[in-house]
Amino acid sequence: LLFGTSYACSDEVRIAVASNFSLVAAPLSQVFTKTTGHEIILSHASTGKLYAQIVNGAPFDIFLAADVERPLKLETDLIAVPGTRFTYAYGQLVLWSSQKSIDVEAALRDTEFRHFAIANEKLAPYGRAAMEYLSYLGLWDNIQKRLVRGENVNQAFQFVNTESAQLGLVARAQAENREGTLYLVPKSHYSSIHQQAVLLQEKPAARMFMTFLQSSEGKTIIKSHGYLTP
Amino acid sequence: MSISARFHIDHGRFTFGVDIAIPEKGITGVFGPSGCGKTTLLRAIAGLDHFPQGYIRIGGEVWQDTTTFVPTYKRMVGYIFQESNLFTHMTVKKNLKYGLSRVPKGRELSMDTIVDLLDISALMDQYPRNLSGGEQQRVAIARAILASPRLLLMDEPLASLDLDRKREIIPYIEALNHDLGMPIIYVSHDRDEITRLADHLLLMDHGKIISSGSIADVLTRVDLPLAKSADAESIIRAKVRDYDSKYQLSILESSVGQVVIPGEKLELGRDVRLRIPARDVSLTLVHQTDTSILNIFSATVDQVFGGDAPQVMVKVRAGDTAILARITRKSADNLKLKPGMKIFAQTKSVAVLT
Amino acid sequence: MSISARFHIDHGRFTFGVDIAIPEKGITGVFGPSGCGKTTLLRAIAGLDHFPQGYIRIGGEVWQDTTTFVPTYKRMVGYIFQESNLFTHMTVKKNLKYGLSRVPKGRELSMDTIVDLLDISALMDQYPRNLSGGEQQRVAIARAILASPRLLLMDEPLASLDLDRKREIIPYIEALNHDLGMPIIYVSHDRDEITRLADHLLLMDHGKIISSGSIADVLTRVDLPLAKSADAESIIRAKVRDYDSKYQLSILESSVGQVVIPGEKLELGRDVRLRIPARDVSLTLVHQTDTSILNIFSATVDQVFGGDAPQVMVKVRAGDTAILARITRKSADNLKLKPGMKIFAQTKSVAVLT
Amino acid sequence: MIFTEADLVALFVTVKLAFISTLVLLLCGTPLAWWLSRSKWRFRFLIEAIVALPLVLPPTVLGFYLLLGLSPSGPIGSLSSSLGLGSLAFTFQGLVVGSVLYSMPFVVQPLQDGFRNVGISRLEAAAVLGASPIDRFFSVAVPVARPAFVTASVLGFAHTLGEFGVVLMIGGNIPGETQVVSIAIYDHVEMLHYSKAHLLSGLLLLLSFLTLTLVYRHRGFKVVAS
Amino acid sequence: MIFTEADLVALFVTVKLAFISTLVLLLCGTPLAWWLSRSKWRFRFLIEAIVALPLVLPPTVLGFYLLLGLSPSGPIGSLSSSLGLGSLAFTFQGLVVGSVLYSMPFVVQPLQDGFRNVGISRLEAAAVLGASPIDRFFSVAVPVARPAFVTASVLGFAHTLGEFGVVLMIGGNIPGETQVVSIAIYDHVEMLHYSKAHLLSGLLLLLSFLTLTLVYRHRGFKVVAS
Ligand SMILES: Nc1ncnc2c1ncn2[C@@H]1O[C@H](COP(=O)(O)OP(=O)(O)OP(=O)(O)O)[C@@H](O)[C@H]1O
Ligand SMILES: Nc1ncnc2c1ncn2[C@@H]1O[C@H](COP(=O)(O)OP(=O)(O)OP(=O)(O)O)[C@@H](O)[C@H]1O
Ligand SMILES: [Mg+2]
Ligand SMILES: [Mg+2]
Repeated sequence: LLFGTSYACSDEVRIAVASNFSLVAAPLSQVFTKTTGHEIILSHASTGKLYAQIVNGAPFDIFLAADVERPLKLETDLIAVPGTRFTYAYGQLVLWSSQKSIDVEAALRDTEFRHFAIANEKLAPYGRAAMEYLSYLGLWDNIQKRLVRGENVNQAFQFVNTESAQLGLVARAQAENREGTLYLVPKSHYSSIHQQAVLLQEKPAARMFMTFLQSSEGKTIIKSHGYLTP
Repeated sequence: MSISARFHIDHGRFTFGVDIAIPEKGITGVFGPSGCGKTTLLRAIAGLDHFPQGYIRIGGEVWQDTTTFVPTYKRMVGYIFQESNLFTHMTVKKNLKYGLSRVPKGRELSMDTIVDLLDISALMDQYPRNLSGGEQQRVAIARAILASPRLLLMDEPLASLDLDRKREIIPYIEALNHDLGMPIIYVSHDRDEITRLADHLLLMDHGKIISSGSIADVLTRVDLPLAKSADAESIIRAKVRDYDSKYQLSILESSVGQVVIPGEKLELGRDVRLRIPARDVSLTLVHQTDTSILNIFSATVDQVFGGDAPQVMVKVRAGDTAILARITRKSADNLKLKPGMKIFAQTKSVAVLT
Repeated sequence: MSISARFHIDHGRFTFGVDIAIPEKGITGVFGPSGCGKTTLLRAIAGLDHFPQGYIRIGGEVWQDTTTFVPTYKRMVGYIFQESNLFTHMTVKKNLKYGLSRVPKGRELSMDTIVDLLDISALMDQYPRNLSGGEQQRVAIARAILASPRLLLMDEPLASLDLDRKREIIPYIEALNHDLGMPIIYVSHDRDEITRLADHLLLMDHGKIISSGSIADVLTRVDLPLAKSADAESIIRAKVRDYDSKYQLSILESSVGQVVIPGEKLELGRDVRLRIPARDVSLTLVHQTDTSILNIFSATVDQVFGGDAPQVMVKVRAGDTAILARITRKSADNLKLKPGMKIFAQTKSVAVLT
Repeated sequence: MIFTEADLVALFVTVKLAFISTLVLLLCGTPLAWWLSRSKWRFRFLIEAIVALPLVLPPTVLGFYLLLGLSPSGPIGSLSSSLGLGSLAFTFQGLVVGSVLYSMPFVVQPLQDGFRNVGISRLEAAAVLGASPIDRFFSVAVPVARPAFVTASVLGFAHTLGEFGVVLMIGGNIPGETQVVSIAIYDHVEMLHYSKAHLLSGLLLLLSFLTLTLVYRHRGFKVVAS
Repeated sequence: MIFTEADLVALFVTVKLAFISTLVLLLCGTPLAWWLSRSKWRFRFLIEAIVALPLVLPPTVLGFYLLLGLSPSGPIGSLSSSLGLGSLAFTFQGLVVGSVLYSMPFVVQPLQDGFRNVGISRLEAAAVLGASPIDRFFSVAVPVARPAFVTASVLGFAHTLGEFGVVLMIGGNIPGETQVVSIAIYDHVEMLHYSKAHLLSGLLLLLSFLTLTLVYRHRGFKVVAS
C-alpha cells in the first residue's frame, strides 16, 4: 500500500552513499526496485567527497552520509530539503583480526601486533569511535607508533584483511561472516556512530526511498548487515 | 634579367658580406676554399637563413628586402645540400616523389629519365641509411631536380662521386640549364667541375666575393690566385667546322686558329667551350712538325709572371684570346721570352667543355 | 707482417665478397666507383659490422675468425667516416680530446701540431653544427689521428676539401705513415689522391676486388680500366741527385734516366715517387732541343692499344719501367709506331709524390 | 555471467573516455608540443612548467579544484554556462576535460622531445622542395616523431584508464555516464567483493596488455636511424 | 604559523619520497630503457607492455594488490621476510617500491625514445675512438639523451609528488613515515578545511613550479641539433 501508488511511472533515484554503507545500499536498492519499480543509481565515495560534489551541484537525490555533521550542514545551508534529515543506521565498532581463534582483546591489551589499523579519526566516524575506545582502554598514546590509518573504515579493513595489520577496529558490517576473530566493542565505550540521510531533491520516488529506509523492511536489511537502527 | 643579392652577417669569428649581380641565365660557379662562405651564400639565397638587412631579387621578383621576406617554400628553389639530407623515414622513391608531387601541374619532369641518368633505379625501394655516400648524393640530386625549381642551388653535389659518374652527370646538368632554362648556382671546390660547367664565376674567400665575371676572364686574370696556381687554365670559344672520319678528329675554328680534337664526332656548326690547362701548353720558337702534338697556335707573349719561382706563367695572346702557359723559368730564360715576342704555343691537350 | 682479410655478405641487390692480403706497412689505397663496397670493406675491418664467417688478421693478431671477434673499441683502429660523424653534443675541443684521452699513456700525439696543421685552432670552442662541411671534415681527421690508432682507416677524408687544403694535408698523412709507422687504408674515388698517397692499391668494383698490387703495377696494367682511361698515368721511382739553384731545379736519377723537376729544393739522396700523366707524355722520333719540355727519355715501344679510338694509349719501356703515353691515333700512324721501335718520350709534367 | 552489467557498462565508458581523451590530448598536445619544441621565446619554460603542474596535485584534490572551477559559479562553469553548454561537472564531457588536463604532461613532454629530434635539416629539405610549414609538419615532423606519438598515446591512454581520483571527484560515479571501470573495481574492493575486483582487474589488465603489445609490435621502429 | 607541523613533516616526507623514488626510477629505468632501445629480441614488445601495465589499474587498486603482495603471506612479503627485511607494508621503503612500480612507465618510455634517437653512428664514432660499451653509454648516450632524462625525471618526480592512491593504501598514513603531503591535502579537503587545503596545495604548486622552471630553464637544449 505504501509503495504501490506510483508504480505506473517508474522513476530514477540517484543516491550518494558513504563508502562504509555501500555493502547495505546495494541489497536495499534491489528490494526497493523490486517493490516499487523505481530505479536506484548508487554512487559511492567518502562522505567528504560526496559533500563537496553535492555542494557543487552533483545531481543526487538522496545523501546517505556516514556522519551527522555534513547532512546537518547541507540542511542549514538549504542545499538539502529542510526537515528531511534522520538517522538511518548506527554503525557498530568491532575489534577484528583475520587470524582464526585468537583472543583479540588480550592481543590488543598486550600489544601483540606490529600494526594496528583504524580509520582516520579526523575523517571517519569509525575512526573517531576507535580513538574513543582506545582512549577508554588507556592505550591511545602508547599505540600511536603502531597505528596505521585508513582514509575510511574500508581501508582500515583492507589493512587487516591482507594481514598487513594484525589487528584493527573496523565496522561490524565488514568483519561479520568473514574468516577471523571478532570482538564486538560495547556501545558504551564510544559515542555512537550516527549515520544520517537527507533528501536533496524533492522527488516522489526519492521520498519513497527515504520512507523505505525507515520502514521495518528496510530496517531488517540494515540490521542484517551489522548495523543498528533507531 | 639578373639575380642581385646583398647579405651581411657577423658570426664573430666569421664575417660574411657579399653583394652580387649574376646573370639569370646560365650556370654560375661559386668557388673558394673550405669555410669561405659558399654554403652561407646558398642558404641566404634559398631563404633558409634570414639575415636581416639582406636583399635579393630574381628577375623582377624581390625575395627579400627591408619589408619583404618570401619564405623558402614559396621561392621554388631547388637545393642540393652538402650532406645529402634525404628523408630517412621514406624510401628513395618516396623521397623523389616528395618534391615531384608538389610541382604545379604541367611542370613535372619525367622521373624515369632522371632515375636512369643517375643510375638509381635499383635503389628505389631502399631506405637512405642503406645507401652508400655516393648513392645518397645521387638520390639527392634527382630529388632536387624533380622538384622543377626555378633556380637550382647545388652545394658540392658531386663531391662524393667518382670521375666516371661525374662525367655522366655533368652534361645532364648542362642540359638542364640549356634546355629547360633552369638557372643554376653551383658551389664546388673542384676547379674541374667549375670550369666544365660554369659560364659565370664567383670567387670567394673569407666571406667576401673576390672576383666575379665570365669564366674565361676570371680564369686568366693575373691578379687572381687562379691564374697563379699550378692548375691554371684558359677557356677558348670555338665552332665545329669539320670531321676527319679516318682519324676520328673534329676540326674546330676558334679565335686562336684551327683546333683539332680527337674523339666522338662533334655536331657540325656547334659552339663549344675548350679548356686548355696551362701546364699542357708549351712554347716553341719555331713551328715543330715531327711531334705528336696536333694543336699549335701562333701567338704573342703578353706577360711573364711568377717572379723567381722555378716555374713561371706566361700569358700569350692568340688573336684576341688570352692563353696561359706554365713553363719552367729555365725554359723561359732559354727562349728569352719578352712581351711582344712572336712564339708558337703547342697544346698537348684540349678538352671540350660544352 | 701483413693484413689479411676475408669477408662475404649478401645484401640482396649487392653482394660483397673480398679476400685481401695487403702489406702492413705503407698506405693502401682503395679505389672504385660509388657503391662498389669501399665503405663496407672499411666497416668490416673496423669491426663495426660483424659479418659471420669473416676473417681478419693484422700482423700476428687475429681480429675475427670463426671463434673470435675482437670488438671495435679494442682494435685501436682510427676511422674517418665518410660523413664526418662528430659528436654534436661536444665542442670541437672536446671532440678532439675524446679520442686523445683514451690513448694509453705515452702514445699521445701533440694536439697543437695537428690542430695547426688542419687549421682548426679558431674552431676549438664551436659546436660541430656551426662548422662548414670542410671544417667538420678537418676536425674529424684530427680526432681520428689524435686517437693514435694502430691502423688508420680513412673513408674519403678529403672529399669536401679544396685542392690547396688537400695539398697541405696529404704530406702530413704520408708523414704519419712514414714517421709513426701508422699503416693507413685510404678510400677515395679521387685518382689524384690515390696516386699521390698509395703504395699499394686495391681496385674494387661491384663488391669485388678486381686488382691488388703495387701502385705502379696496377696503374699500368693494360687489362685494367685504369690504364685505359683518359687519365691514365705512370709512376716511376727516383732518387734526388742534384739541385740547380739558379733555376730552382731538382735533378733526379730514375730508372728511366735523368729527370728534372722545377720547384722547391728536394732533399739530396731522398727516394721519391714521380707521377707522369699519360696525356702529358708525347712521343717523338728525334730528340728535340728547342722546346720548353725538359724531360725527354729514350724508350722502346711496348704495346699500342685502344683499337680504333681516336686516341690510343702507348705503353713504352724506358729501362725496366713502364710509361704510358696517350696520343692521337693520327700521330701514332704518322709516327708509324710499332712494338720494339725506339722513340723519345717527352713529358710535359712530372709530379713528385713522396 | 561473471561480469555484472554495470561492470561492462563501466568498461565501455572507460574505453570511450580513454579514446576520446587521448584524441583530445593529441589534438591539443601536438600543437603545443610543436610550439614548445620550436619556440625561441625566452619564457617558454614557464609554459612547460605550467603544463606539468597538474601532475603534482593528488588527483582527488585536482578533481576538487576542477569541481570548483566547473561548478556554475566557477570560472569554467560560468563560461560553459554562458556558452549554453551548461555545467560540465558530473557529465562525461567534464570527465574528458579532467582527464585531458591531468594527462597532458604525459603527452606533451614525449612529443616535445620527439619533435626536437626531428632536426631542422629535414625540415629545411622539405621547405626547399616546396612544402609549406603545415605540409612539412605532417609529411616530415609527424612521421619522424612517430615513436614519440606512440609513447604519448600509450601513456595518455593508460593513464586515463587507470585515472580515478579526478574522475571520481568531478564525475560523481554515475553508472553509465561517469562510472568508469577504475571506479567499478574500486567499488568492488570497497564492498569486499574481492573476486569480482580480481576478475575486473584481470579483464582490464588483459585488454590493456593486448592493446599495448599490438601497439608496441607495430610501432615504427625502422625510421629512426639518424 | 599557517601550516601545521604535521603538514610540514608530510611535505618533507613527500620530497624525500619523490627524490628517492626518482633516483631509484632512474637507476632501474635507465638500463631497462637502454636495453629496450637497443635490443633486437623478437619479444621485446612484451616487456614494454608489462612495464606500462601498472598504469592502467586505478592507483588504489594497484595499492591494494601491492598490499596483498607485500603482506607476510604474499610473494614479495614472504621474500622480504625471508631476507630478514620484514614486511614492507606501512614502511617508507614500501612506499618507494610502490611509487617506483607505478611511475616506471613515465621514466622508461621517454628514456627509451631518447636513447633510440642517440643513433648508431655516434656510438660507432665513440667505439673507434676506443670507448668501451659502458664508456660510450656514459660519454655519448647519456649526454645526447639529456632532454629525455629531464622529461623522465620531471614526470617521475611530479607523478610521485601527486601520487596518492598507492601511497595511501600501502603506507597507512603514518606521520613522519608514510604520511605524504598529498594525503594531508586530501585530509583537509575531506574535513572541509578548505582554506588549509588551498594553502597547502598552493605551497606544493609553488614549490613544484619553482623546481620545474629551474629544471626547464637549464635543461640542455643546444645539444640536440642533429
Ligand atoms: N651558425 C654559425 N655560427 C658561427 N659560425 C658559423 C655558423 N655557420 C657557419 N659558420 C662559419 O661560417 C664560415 C663559412 O661557412 P660555410 O658553411 O658557408 O663555408 P663553406 O664555404 O660552405 O665551406 P665548405 O667548403 O667547407 O663547406 C665557416 O667558417 C663556419 O664555421
Ligand atoms: N645495410 C645495407 N643493406 C642493403 N644494401 C646496403 C647496405 N649497406 C650498404 N649497402 C649497399 O652496398 C653497396 C656498397 O656500399 P658502400 O657504402 O660500401 O659503397 P662505397 O663504395 O663506399 O660507395 P661510395 O663511394 O658511394 O661511398 C651500395 O650499393 C649500398 O647501397
Ligand atoms: Mg659548405
Ligand atoms: Mg662510401
